[in-house]
Amino acid sequence: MVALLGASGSGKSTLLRLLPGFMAADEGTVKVLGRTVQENGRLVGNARVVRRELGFVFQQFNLVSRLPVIINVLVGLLHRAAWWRRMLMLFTVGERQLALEAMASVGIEQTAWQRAGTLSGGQQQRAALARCLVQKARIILADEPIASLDPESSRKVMEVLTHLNRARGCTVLVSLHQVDFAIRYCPRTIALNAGRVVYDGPSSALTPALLAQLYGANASQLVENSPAVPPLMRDGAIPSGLVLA
Amino acid sequence: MVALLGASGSGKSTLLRLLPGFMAADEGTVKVLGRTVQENGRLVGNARVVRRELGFVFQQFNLVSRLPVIINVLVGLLHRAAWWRRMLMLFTVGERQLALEAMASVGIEQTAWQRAGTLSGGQQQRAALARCLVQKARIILADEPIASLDPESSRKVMEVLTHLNRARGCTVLVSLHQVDFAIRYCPRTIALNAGRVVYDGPSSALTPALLAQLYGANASQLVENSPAVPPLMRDGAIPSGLVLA
Amino acid sequence: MTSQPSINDVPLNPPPRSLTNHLAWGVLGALLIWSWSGADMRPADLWRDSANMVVFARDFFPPNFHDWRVYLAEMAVTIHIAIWGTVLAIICAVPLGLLSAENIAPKWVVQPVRRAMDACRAINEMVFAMLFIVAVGLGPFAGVMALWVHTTGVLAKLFAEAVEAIDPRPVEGVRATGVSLLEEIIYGVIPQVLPLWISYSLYRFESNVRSASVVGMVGAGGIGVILHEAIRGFDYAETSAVLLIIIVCVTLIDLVSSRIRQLAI
Amino acid sequence: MTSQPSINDVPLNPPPRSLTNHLAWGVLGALLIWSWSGADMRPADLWRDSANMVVFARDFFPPNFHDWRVYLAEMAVTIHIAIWGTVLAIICAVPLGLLSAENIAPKWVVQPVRRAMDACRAINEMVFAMLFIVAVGLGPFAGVMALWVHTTGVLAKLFAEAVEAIDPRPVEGVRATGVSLLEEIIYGVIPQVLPLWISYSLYRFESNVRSASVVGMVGAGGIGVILHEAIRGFDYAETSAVLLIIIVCVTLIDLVSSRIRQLAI
Amino acid sequence: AEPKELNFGIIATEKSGALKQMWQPFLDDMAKAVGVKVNGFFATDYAGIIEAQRFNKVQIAWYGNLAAIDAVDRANGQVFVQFVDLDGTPGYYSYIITHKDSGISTLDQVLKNGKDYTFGIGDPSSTSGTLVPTYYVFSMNGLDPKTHFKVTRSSNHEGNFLAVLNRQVDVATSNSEMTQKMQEKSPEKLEQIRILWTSPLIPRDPLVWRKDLPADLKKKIQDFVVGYGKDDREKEILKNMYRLAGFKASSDAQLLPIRQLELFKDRKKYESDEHMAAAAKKAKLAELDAQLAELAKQMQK
Ligand SMILES: Nc1ncnc2c1ncn2[C@@H]1O[C@H](COP(=O)(O)OP(=O)(O)OP(=O)(O)O)[C@@H](O)[C@H]1O
Ligand SMILES: Nc1ncnc2c1ncn2[C@@H]1O[C@H](COP(=O)(O)OP(=O)(O)OP(=O)(O)O)[C@@H](O)[C@H]1O
Ligand SMILES: [Mg+2]
Ligand SMILES: [Mg+2]
Repeated sequence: MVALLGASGSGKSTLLRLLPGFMAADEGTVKVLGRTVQENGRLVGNARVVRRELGFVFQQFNLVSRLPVIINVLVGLLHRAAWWRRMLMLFTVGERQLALEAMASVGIEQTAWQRAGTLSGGQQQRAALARCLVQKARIILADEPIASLDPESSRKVMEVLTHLNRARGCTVLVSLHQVDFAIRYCPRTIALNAGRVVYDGPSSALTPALLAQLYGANASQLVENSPAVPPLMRDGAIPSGLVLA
Repeated sequence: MVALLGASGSGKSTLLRLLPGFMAADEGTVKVLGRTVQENGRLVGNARVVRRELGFVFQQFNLVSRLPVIINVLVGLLHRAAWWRRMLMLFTVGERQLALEAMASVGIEQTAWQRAGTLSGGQQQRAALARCLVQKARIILADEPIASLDPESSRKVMEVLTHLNRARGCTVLVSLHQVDFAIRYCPRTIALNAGRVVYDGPSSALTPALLAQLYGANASQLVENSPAVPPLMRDGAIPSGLVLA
Repeated sequence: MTSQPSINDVPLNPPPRSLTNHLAWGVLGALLIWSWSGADMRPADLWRDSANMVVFARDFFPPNFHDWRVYLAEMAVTIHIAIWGTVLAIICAVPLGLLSAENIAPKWVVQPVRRAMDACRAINEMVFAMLFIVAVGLGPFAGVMALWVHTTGVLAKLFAEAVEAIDPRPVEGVRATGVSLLEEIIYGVIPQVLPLWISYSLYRFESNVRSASVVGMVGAGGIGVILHEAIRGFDYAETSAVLLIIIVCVTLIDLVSSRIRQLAI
Repeated sequence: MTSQPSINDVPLNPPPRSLTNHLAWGVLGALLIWSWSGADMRPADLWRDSANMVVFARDFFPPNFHDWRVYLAEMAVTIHIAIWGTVLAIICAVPLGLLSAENIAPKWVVQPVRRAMDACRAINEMVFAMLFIVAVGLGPFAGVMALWVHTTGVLAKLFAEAVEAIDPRPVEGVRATGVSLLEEIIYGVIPQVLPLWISYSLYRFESNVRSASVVGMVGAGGIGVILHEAIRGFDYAETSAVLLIIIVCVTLIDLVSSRIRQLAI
Repeated sequence: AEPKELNFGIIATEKSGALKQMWQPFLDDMAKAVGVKVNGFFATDYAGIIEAQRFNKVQIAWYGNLAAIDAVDRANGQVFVQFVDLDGTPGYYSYIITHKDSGISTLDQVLKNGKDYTFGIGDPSSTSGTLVPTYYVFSMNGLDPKTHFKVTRSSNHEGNFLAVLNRQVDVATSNSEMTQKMQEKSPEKLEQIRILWTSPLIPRDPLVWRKDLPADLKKKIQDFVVGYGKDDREKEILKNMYRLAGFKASSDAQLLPIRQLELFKDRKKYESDEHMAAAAKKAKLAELDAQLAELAKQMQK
């Protein structure tokens, strides 16, 4: 379970979107699970096969707002359904049950037949996660999956991801803004600044200096009379005891 | 400066959207600055005049993705521009300068002429805030304005809001998920649960029990084997010393 | 704050427009001017002799509904032909439209399909009508076939351009689960474009109901032909009766269209 | 997890469809069946005598470009008329389209405007052509006016339905700043619908270029009339030359259309 | 082989709905007389009917003279009868008309001072609107209607008639069917019109059948059609159909004068074609001249 940190606009989403080939890199090769996804800006081979193994939670949810939430979630297990049922938007009771359970695990099962566009921001975010869950992917890429969630829901979502990571051996790469969550749930952290990796190592070794470099350096030039870094930031030296395994 | 807390889906956005009349309430009267906005589900009087005085930062940003960021921001001061310039999307140098400054204050001035749709999530969120800033409203309603922001940018945004509140006497109502930010920046907190106000008082008086009721009660029924509330949540009894004024 | 270098780096003016952009506007302006004289535009004449228009229009009142049974019967014929012409066209236009949308199909598919659709629209309906007359003889069926080809050309174009204007994010969301292109379309694209597609289909149905040339050509009768002949016979009172029937019909289709779109949104 | 009451409360089946929904499908099915015999559908005949079609189509080759100078000159005439007919229609259709969009204008404005636009489409172009002939005489100008009215009716409808399908959030974002409805439209609606509007406008321009009936009626000539005469004179080699010119023209318009839309997206 | 049914193509010059009702009794009688089913198709354009006849989808059709030439040449057709009007005239006339107040009272004025006037000519394929007046009025006088006037516009009969009524053009072509229609609908309008020139008689429309119909069937049809209109019922039906009195036997020879006009028109076209190689033009003109001579010979017979 790896956290991806970095200031807003530092390229976290862009990095994640490169992996399943949603964007073409200017150069270089992207490999996932030993398969080449893209090479020097061209998609290579069968990206579909890789994408099946790769769950993705988008920062802007990317739900189909005119379809019911449960259909949005069921899209996640489409690749395992019979072809003729896929075409007709027909799903077996078992599949629907599975989708409901995934939704229940993030706490939105009551909205199942609402149209996705009518959900609150946090509910949409969790619907996107549920879609990713039913997919049973071997790698999960989650772009700020807890941005619009309250602390308790965030905790639950992170627990779900941790569970997947531990019980199913699923690799989880999650971009985060809340450093405390990163430290608590992710043993390893990758930090980005202006598109380059500036740190890759255990989360417990993250220093205030590094965090200041990550967020502060960019920041100081932006607001002139910025007050001194407030107490929470400075005093809150990362409590390494909180880091989960 | 008032914080609006509540679990995801508890009705924060809905409450905020009632105020400028974007949604019609089933019943009751909504008054802003002494003017009635809606009464029993009907918009009353001239909502435009109220909306001018009311800055709004949407949870989903609601930017026009095909227009450059700066034009999106300039929309905020449209109501002060001459009518013929409004029609033609022409803005004076002074206006553009003002917009750039607002964008600079939230750290996105470099993206001015990019199309809004190409910004990163956090940049779009700040663009929406900049639009609200140039509007020079007397009340600002911000729906999770720091959800997609890194800690340093979040701090900066909250500073900007606090500055408006103190220096310009602008009322700021901001919905938040990070309780620590609420406590630090907002003297007063309103908490929602399933659409009803369950707390309205000084942020410093927020108790762990109340927070558990807000987020936990809903939560416990959702994930069965939810582990005990993790240390950060429980031990982190709200450090009232951190609360700003 | 204004004295910071970073903010002064940002230009206050939009990036200058490219030369091609200026050129395009220039060409458009030149075209308009060139066409002004070519189209013999004399707006003043319109006012000067507008009294003639009143005289002419007065002949249309009151409408003469004497033959309304005939009109309704012919309306039915037209609707029969239009329904099948449109339904067949919709069935073909869905795949063809998707194949000619640049954000769905690869370029080497889009270009030939688009050109084929251009040809379907460009080739006169009379040519298609005759093509089918020689195979199936005079009668409504030849009209159905001719309308079908032409309508497919139009709908495929309109469908494709609606698809090109969609929000790509939901589609990406569906794509991320590793489904095939077809499922991306069913789950990500169609729900977004459905209201527009419905609106186009009913618009084409409506204009097929109005279309007289093909239906007349194949000897199937229809309300359009009646109208044509009423105009040519200077029976303006009857013309206005037929027109009223057509207007009612178009209005009905328009109302149905907006109802269906509301359900689909 | 499955044994929890909360999750069992949630139905596994979608909420049942309303009666009207079922009824609507029933009506559609009935219409299709009723029209099958009405439209005299005989698909088998199409195969049986398809050899005739080949014989007929063979006459079109090779195209006879002998009179290409005439064709190009007439094409120019048609384009003059189509340009002004379309440009005037676009100018009128923008406000009228907005006024007939239910998410922009109040219902008591939408309904009358929509009905007026229905009438503009439903009333035959020949009637308008004659109406303008009596005011401005035979010639291209009468054709421009007739195309203008009809095209306004079509474009206003299409424009309105594109507006009804927009994403409401950006509009709300603009509205939140307390601007007037007009500015909401300029800043929130138009940027979203512009690609579709451009595509509709160029589609109508193209179909005005193709339209022969009006231009022929007002005595302004044009490529459509030449085509008509070539077909009626059974000069299929010339017909196919004219058709090729029209196809090239339609293709050009289509290419320009997709270029412009790419700039506007 | 004996066809099981006969398809009868009819050019819809009246409202086809009404036309159908008016023709149906005739078609029914015909079916009874010849013993095969007869289906009527009312098309607005002859091109479709001719192509259908070419591929034996239509066996009998009613055409105008100009279209009948195409039917005979392309569609294996043969003229077998022609209409006879109620008033007994075997044809109709082409006119050149002007408004009473236009100040034009003779054709000579038009021919002399063409540049003072605007002119409305018929559809290029119209016999009475274009072909006949072009030949008799202009070509015979060495003029070209396209260049003789200040402005020349081509429209259909209705457009031209309206344009003259509203003084939008000074002179236009028309025909006797048009004036007759006007006479019935609004005689007061017709009174504002002055006829400057009347053409020689244009023969009435023919019926054309496919040559390859079985001989006995042909005979049955011919007998039925020519013999139609004996009793009052049949007379009434004919009157409803097209103000007809009946039919009289005819042949392809009926088309000869029209063919002559057509060929003459072609000849003019080639003559004035600047873009044709001189040799090719000469050959073409020689060919047309030969055809014209051949026609003249046939006309003698
Ligand atoms: N299509 C695009 N065209 C131009 N610039 C782009 C495009 N997409 C992203 N960018 C730019 O790339 C940079 C990185 O964006 P990215 O979305 O990866 O940031 P992020 O780290 O995810 O930020 P956040 O935390 O705010 O979501 C931003 O400055 C953004 O403006
Ligand atoms: N148009 C609508 N139709 C039906 N239900 C709706 C609609 N809009 C909102 N809701 C429901 O109202 C509830 C409150 O939504 P709201 O957006 O106010 O929540 P929120 O407190 O802002 O949550 P979050 O923190 O996730 O943004 C949600 O359960 C949502 O599903
Ligand atoms: Mg991002
Ligand atoms: Mg919300």
